[in-house]
Amino acid sequence: MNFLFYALLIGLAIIAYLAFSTSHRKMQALSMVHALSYLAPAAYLLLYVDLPVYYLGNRYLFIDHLCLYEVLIATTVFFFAAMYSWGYVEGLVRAGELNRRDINVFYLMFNALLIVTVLSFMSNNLALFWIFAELTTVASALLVAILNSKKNIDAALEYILITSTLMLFSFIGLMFLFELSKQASTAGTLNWDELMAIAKSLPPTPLVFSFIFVFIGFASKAGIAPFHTWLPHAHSKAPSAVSAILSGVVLNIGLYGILRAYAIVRQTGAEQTISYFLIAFGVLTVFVAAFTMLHQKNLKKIMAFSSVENMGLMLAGIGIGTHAAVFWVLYHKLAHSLTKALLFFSAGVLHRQYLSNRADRMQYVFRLQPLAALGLIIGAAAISGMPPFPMFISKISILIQALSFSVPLLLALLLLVLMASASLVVFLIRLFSNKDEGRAHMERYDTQPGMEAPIIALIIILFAIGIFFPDGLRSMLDTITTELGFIGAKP
Amino acid sequence: MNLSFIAYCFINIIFAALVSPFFMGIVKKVKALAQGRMGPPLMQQYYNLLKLFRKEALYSTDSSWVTRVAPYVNITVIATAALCVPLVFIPEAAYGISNVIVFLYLLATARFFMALSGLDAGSAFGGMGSSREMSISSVIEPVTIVVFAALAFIFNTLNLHEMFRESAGQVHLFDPSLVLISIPLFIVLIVETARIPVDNPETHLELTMIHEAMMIEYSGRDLALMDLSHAMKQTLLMAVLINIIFPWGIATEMGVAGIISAAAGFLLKGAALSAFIGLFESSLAKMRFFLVPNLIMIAFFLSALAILLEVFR
Amino acid sequence: MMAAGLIDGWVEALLALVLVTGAFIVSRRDLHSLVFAYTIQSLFLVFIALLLYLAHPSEVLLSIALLTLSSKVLLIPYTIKRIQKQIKISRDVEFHYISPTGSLFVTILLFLFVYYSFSGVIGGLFTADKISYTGAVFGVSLMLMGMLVTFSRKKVITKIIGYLTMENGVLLFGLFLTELPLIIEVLIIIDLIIMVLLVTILAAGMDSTMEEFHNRLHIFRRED
Amino acid sequence: MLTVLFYIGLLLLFFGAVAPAIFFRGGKNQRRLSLALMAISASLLFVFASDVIYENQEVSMTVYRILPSFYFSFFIDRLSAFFILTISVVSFGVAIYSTQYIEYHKNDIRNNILVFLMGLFILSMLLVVSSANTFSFLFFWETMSLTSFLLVMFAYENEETRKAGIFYFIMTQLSGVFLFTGFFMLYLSSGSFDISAASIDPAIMAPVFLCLFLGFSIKAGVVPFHKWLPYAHPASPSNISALMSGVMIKVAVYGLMRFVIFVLEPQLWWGVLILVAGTLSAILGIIYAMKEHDIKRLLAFSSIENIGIIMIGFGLYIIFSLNNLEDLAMLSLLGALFHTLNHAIFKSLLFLTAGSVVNATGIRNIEYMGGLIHRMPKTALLFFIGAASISALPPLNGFVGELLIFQSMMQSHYLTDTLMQVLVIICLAVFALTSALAAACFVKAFGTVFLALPRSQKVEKANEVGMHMLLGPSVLAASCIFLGLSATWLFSKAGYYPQIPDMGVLGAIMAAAFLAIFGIVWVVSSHRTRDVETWRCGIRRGDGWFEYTATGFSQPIMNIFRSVYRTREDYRRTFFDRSSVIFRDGRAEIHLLNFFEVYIYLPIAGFISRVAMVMYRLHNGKLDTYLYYTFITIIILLVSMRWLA
Repeated sequence: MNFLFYALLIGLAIIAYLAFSTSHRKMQALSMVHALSYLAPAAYLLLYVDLPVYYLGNRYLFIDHLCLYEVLIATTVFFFAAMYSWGYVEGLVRAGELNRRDINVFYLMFNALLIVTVLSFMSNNLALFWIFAELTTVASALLVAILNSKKNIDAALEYILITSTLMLFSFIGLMFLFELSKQASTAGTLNWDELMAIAKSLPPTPLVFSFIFVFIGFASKAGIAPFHTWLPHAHSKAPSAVSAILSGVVLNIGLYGILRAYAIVRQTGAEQTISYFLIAFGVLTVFVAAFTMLHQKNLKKIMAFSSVENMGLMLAGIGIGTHAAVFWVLYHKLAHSLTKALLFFSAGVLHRQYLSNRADRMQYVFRLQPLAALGLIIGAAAISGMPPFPMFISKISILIQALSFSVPLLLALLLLVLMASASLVVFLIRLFSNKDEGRAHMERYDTQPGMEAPIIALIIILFAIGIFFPDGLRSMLDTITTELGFIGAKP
Repeated sequence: MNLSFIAYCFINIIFAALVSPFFMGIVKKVKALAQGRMGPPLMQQYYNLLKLFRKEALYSTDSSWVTRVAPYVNITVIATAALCVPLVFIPEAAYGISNVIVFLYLLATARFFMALSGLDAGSAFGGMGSSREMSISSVIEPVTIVVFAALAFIFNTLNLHEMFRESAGQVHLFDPSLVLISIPLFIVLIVETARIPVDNPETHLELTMIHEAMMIEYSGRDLALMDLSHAMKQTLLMAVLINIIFPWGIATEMGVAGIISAAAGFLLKGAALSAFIGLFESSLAKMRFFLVPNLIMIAFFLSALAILLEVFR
Repeated sequence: MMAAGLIDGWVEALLALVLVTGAFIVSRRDLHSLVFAYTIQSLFLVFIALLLYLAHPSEVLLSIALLTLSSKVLLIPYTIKRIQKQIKISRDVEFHYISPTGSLFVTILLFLFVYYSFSGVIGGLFTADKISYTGAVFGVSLMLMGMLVTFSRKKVITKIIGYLTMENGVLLFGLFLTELPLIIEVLIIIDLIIMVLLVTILAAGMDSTMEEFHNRLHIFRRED
Repeated sequence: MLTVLFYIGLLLLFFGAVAPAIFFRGGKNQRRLSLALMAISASLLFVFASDVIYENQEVSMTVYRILPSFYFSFFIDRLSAFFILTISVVSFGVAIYSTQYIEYHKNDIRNNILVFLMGLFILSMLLVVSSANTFSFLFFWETMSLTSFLLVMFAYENEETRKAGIFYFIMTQLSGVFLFTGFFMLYLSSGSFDISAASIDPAIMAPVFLCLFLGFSIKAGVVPFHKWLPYAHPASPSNISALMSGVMIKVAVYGLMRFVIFVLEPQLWWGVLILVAGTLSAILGIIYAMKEHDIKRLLAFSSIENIGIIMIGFGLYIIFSLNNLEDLAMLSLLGALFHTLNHAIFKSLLFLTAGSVVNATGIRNIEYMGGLIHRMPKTALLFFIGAASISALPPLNGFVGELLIFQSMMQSHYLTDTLMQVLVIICLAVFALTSALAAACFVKAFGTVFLALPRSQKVEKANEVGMHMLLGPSVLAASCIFLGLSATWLFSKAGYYPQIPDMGVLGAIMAAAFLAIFGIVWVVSSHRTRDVETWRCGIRRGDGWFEYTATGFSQPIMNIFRSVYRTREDYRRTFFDRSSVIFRDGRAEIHLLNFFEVYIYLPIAGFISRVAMVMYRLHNGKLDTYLYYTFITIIILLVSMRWLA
C-alpha cells in the first residue's frame, strides 16, 4: 500500500549513502536500484491498488493514475540513464571533462533529481508541486554545470535564471488561485483533488488571469516558446545521460503542471479562452522549433529543438482538450520520452567518439559507431512519426483531433511537423555523409556494455510499443483522462 | 480466320508491293519532265530493285544485328500496315487490324527500326538522319493523329476499312471537312515520305537530307528492302488520301471483276496523285530544317479546323 | 492595536519606498549600492509584514517577517558581498536593450500596465480592501522591475539582484493577497534561498577559475 | 484457400526480409535464400492475384487490432488484386536480378540491410494496396516512404545522393501531409477508418478529393510535383529504382483510383483536372527526358511521362463515366490500368538493364557510352525489348495500353459538351506528340548507349553481366511480349471486350509476314555479304566521338522546343579600360534551367530557409536576449489579459 512512499525513504537513504561513497560502480548500481525502487512499487500499485492513495496529514502527497503514469515514464528513463552512466561517466572522467572528485556529486544530484521528480509528481498540492519543480531545476542545473567547462556553467545559469524567474510568475498565479479557491471553499486550498472538486464554482475571469500566470512558469519548465530558450543550450551542454533525463523527464514535469491546471480550468467557463490560448502557444512553439531546426549544426541542439517541437504539439493537443486528444497526448509523452532517451544516448556515444556535438566533426559514423548510428536513424524515424513506431499512431490521432478543431490548425501542424522532421533528416544526412580523409583512420571509441544495453533495449521497446498497445495501458490512459475530466469519444 | 481475309492479305500486300515502285517512277518522271529532262523510264524502279537484290550486301564491322534485322522488320511492318489500307477491295472482317492507330504505329515501328539502323554503324550521316527523322516525325505526329481523329469524327469509326466503305458508299464531292482534311493529309504524306520541301529524296550527301542519310550504310538486298518499304509506305498514305477523297471504284466485296476494275482504277488515281506530287515537289524549294515545324503548324491548324467544324456542327 | 487607517497609511508609504528602492536597483551601476538597496528593500518588506501583522495577527505573517529578516536582510546580502569581493567586481556598467533613464521611464510604464490589466481583470475582487489591491499591483510591478534588471545588465551578480527583487515582488504580492499554509510558505522560502545560493555559486564560477569553482561545489561533500 | 495463399506469400516475404536484419553478418548464400523467398512469395501472390482477378472474387480479412479503432484489415477486390499482380511480377524479376546485382558491393552488412529494406519495401507496397482502412493504408504508406527513403540513401556517401535524399524525403512527407488531411476529413465525416463510400458528407467531397489528388500526385510524380523522381532514381541502386519507378509510383495511382472510384462521388471538373495534369506530365516529362544524358534520370523523366499517360486514361474515365458513356469509360480505365501494368514491367526492365550497364561501365552519362551491343549483347537485347515496348511498338504491350487510351480519346465525339470535346482533342494532340517523342527518346537512349562505337575507355572494357542479372530482366521482357500478344485474350478472360484489334492475330500476321518475306528474299536474292568499314568521309577508323552523340541527337528537338527549355545566358566580359570599350576577354555560357526548380521549388525553399535563418539567429545564446523575449511576452500577456478574460 505505502510501498512507493517507503521507496522514497529508500531513496533518501541511498542519497545519504552516496554522499559518502567512493566506488563509482557502486554508486552507479545504487542509482539503478533507486530508479527500480520506484518503478517496482509503481507497477505494483498500478496493478493491485485502488487509486488515488493519499499520504501525509493534509493530503499533501498522493498517487493517482496520472501521477503513477508519469512516475513510470520518469523512472524508466532514469533507470536507463543510470545504466548508461556505467561507462559514459567513466568516459567523461577519462577524457578529463569531469573531475574524478565530482563523480559522487554527479550521482548525488542524479539521485536527488530522481527523488524530487517523483515527489513533484506525487504532490497533491500545487504549491508543493511548484517547490519540487523548482528543486528539479536546482538538481538538474547542477548536473549540467558539473562538467569542466565554463560553457556548462553558462548553460546552467541560463537554465536556472530563465526557469526560476518565470516560475515566480507561476507562484503569483497560484497564490491568486488559492485566494480564488477561498471563494469556493472557505479554507482555501491548492490541492489538486479539492480544486477539481470545487472547480465549477471558481469565477472564470480571474481564473484566466491566474491560469496565465501559472502557465508562464510551467511553460518554461516544459520548454514552450518563447520560454524555451534555456532548453537547447542546457540539453546540448549536459552529459548525455542527463540530456535524456532533461528531455524525457524534466520537460514532462512542466507539461504535467499545465495539464493539471488546465483540467481545473476545463471545468469552468474560462475553458474556451484557455483552449485557444494553449493552442496558440502550442502552434507557436512548433513553429519556432521547426524553423530553428533547419540551420542547426549541433546534434544535441537539434534534438533539443525536436523536444520543443513535440512539447508544442502536446500542448496544442491538451488545448484541443477532447478525451481522445488528451489520451493521445499522454501516450505521445511516453513515446517521446523513450525516443528522446534513445536519441540522446546515441548522441552521447557519438560525443564520446568525436568529443564534439557538431555534425561537421563527425565522420565515418557508420564505420566507427554503427550502433549509435542505428539508434539515431531509428530514433529520428520514430520522432518523425514513422510507422511502426509509437509516435505514428499518437501523431495521427492528435492531428485528427486537431482537424476536429479546425482545418487550418491541422494544416499548420502538419506542415510544421513536416518541416521539423525534414530538418532533422537534412541534418542526419549531412552528418552521415560527412567525409574527411584526414580522419579516415580515427580510432574507435570503445563503448561499454552499459552504454550499448540501453540503446538496444530502447530500440526493442520502441518497436514493441508501436505495434502492441496493451489493454492495460489503454484503460489506464482512459482512466487518467476521465479523472482529469476530459470528455468525449474514447479511442 | 476466314478465307476471304487471307485472300485479302495476299492480294493487298502483293498489289501494294507491285504498284509502289511504279508510283515512285511516275514521281521521278514528272519531276524530270518539269526540270526539262527525259528522266528515267517508268519501270526503272523495278530494275533498280532487281539489281539490288542480286548484289552482295555490305555490312560495317561496327554494326550489329540491328542493321541486319531492320530491313526485314521494316518491310514486315509496312506489309502489315498494308492490311489496314485496302487498295482494291474491302474485306468483311479484319479482326480490328484496320484500326487507324495500329496503322500509324506500324509506320512508327518502321521508323523506329530505321532510325536505329542509322545509328548502328557509327557514321555521322546515319546519326544525323536518325535524329532529324525522329524530330520531324515527332512534330508531325499530332497532326497525323488529329487528321485521323477528324476522320474518325466524320465517319464515326476508328476503322479504316469502315471509313473507306462509308466514303465509297456516299456521293459527296465537296464535303467541306473532307476537303479541309485532305490538305493536312497531303502534308502528312509529304512529310512521312520524306519529300521536298521537308527532305530531298534525290540527294545522298547533302547536309539537308534525312531519309536517305539513315540508309547510307545499306546496300544490296537490304537497300532493296528499304527502298521497297519506303515506296510501299508512300503508296499506303496515298491510298488513304485517295480512298477518302476520291473513293469511287473501290470494291466493297470480293469478286474478280470488281477487284480488277478497282485495281485499274486505283492505278489511275495513284498515277494522277503521283504526278501531282511530282509537280508539287518541282514547284517548291527545300525548306530549312527548322522551318519545317511551321509547315507542320499549318497542317495542324487545318486539321484542328476540320475537327472544330465537326464538333460545332 | 493601532487604527486600521493609520496602518494603511504607513503601509502605503512603505510601498512607495519599496518602489523607490526598486527604481534605484533598476538604474544604478554601482554594485555596492545595489546590494544595499536590496537590503533596504527587504527590510521594508519586513516592516510591511509586521504592520500587517499588527492589523491582522497571524503566525504566518510573523514567521514571514522573521524568515525574510534572517535570509534576505542578513544571509543573502552577506553571501553576495562575499562573492563580490572574491570576484573583484564592483561596477556593472553595461546596459542592454535599455538605458538607465530609459529603464526608469519603463518602470513607470510597467506600473501603468499592471494597474491597467489588474483593474480590468481582478479589480472587482478587491472592492472591500483597497490597500490589498494596491499591494498586489505594487508587487507585480516590482517583479517586472526585477525582471528588467535581469535582462538589462551584463554581470550575473546584478542579474541575481534582479531576481531577488522579483522574489521580493512575489513576497509583496503574497503579503497582500493571501495567506498560504505556513509549511508551504516556509518550504518556498527555503527553496528560494537554495536557488539563490546556487546561482550565486555558479555566478562566481563564471568569473573565477574552474579549480575554485569545483572546490566550491564540494560544500556538499565530506572533506578528505 | 485463397486467403491462405495470400498469407503464406506475405509471411515468406516477411521472413525473407527480416532474416538478413537478424543475422546481419550473414553472407552471400543467406541473402540468396532471402531473395529466393521473395521470388517465391511473389509467384504465390501472382497466383493469388490472378485468381482473384479472373474469378472476380473479393477477399477481406481483419488481421490485427492495435486498438478497437486502429486495426489492420485487408480487402482485396479486382482493383487491389491487379496492383498486387503488378507488384508481384516486378518484384519477382527484381528479386532474381538482385541476387547478383547487390553483390557488387563487398560489404556484407550493407548488403543485408539492402535486402532487408527491399523486402520491407515490397511488403509495405503490397499491404498498402490491400488495405481496407485508411489507418492501415497510412501505416503501410508511411512504411513504404520510410523504407524507400532509406533505400534511396543507400549510397549515402555521394554528394548527389544527399540532395536526392533530402528532396525525396520532403516530397514524400508533403504527399503525406495532404493524404493525412484528406483521410482525416473522411474519418471525421464517416466516423471510421474504413475505406467505403458510406456516409460521407457531400460538402467535403471536393476538399477531400483535392487533398488526395495532391498527395497522390506528389508521390506519383505528376508535374509540377515531379522533381523528386529525377533525383531519387539515379541516386538509388538500380534494383530499387526499378521498384520505385515500376511499382511505388503506381501505388499512388492505386490510391487515387481507389478513393475516387469507390469512396468519393466524382465530379466533372475532377476528371478535367486529372486529364490536364496527366497531359502536362506526359508532355513535359518526355520533353525533359529528351534532353537528359544520365541514363537513369532519363528513365525517371520517362516515368513522369508514363504516369501522365495513366492519369490521362483515368481522367478520361471520370469524364466519360459522368457522361454515361460506359463503354468509353471502361475503355479508358482499362487503358489506364493496362498501361500501369505495362509501365511497371518495361520500366523496371529498363531500369534493371540500365543498372547492368551502369555496373558494367561505372558511368551513367550516355555521352560516354556506345557500342555496348557488342560487349553486352544479351543486356542490349533486353533493353531493346524494353525500349520498343515503351515506344509503343506493336505488337508489344506498351502499344496496347496506348491504343486503348487513343481509342477512347478519338471517340470523344460521343461527348455532348463541345468544350469537353475540344479539350479531349487538344489532349489527344499532345498525347500523340508525347508518344512520338517517347519513341525518339528511346531511339536516342538505345542508340547512344548500345550502338556504334564506344566513346570512353571504361565502356570499351565492359563485359556482359552474370546470369541472374539477365534472368531477372528476361522474365520481364518475356512478359512484355506475352502481354502484348495476348492482350485481347486476357481482356476477354477477365470479362472485358473492348473494340480493339486482336493482338494475337496482328502478331501472327507480322510473324507470318516476316517469315514469308525472309523466305522470299532468301530465295530471290544473292547471299553474298562483305564486311567493310563504316564510311566516314575518308577518315579511317575514327574514334567514337565521330558519330552522333546524345547531345547531337536531341539537338533538333531541343531547338524545336526551345521555348519549353528555359535557358539562361551568362556573359562575362572584361575590358582593358574603364569605360568598357577595349575588349580584353569574354565568356558566354548558356545554361538549361530546370524550370520548376528555378521558378517554384527554389523560391519556396529560399523563403523557408530565410525564415529559418531569422529564427536561428533569434536563438543567439545570450541570456539577456532570452530574458528580454520572455519579458516582452509577459508584458504582451499582461496587456492582452483584459481582452483574454
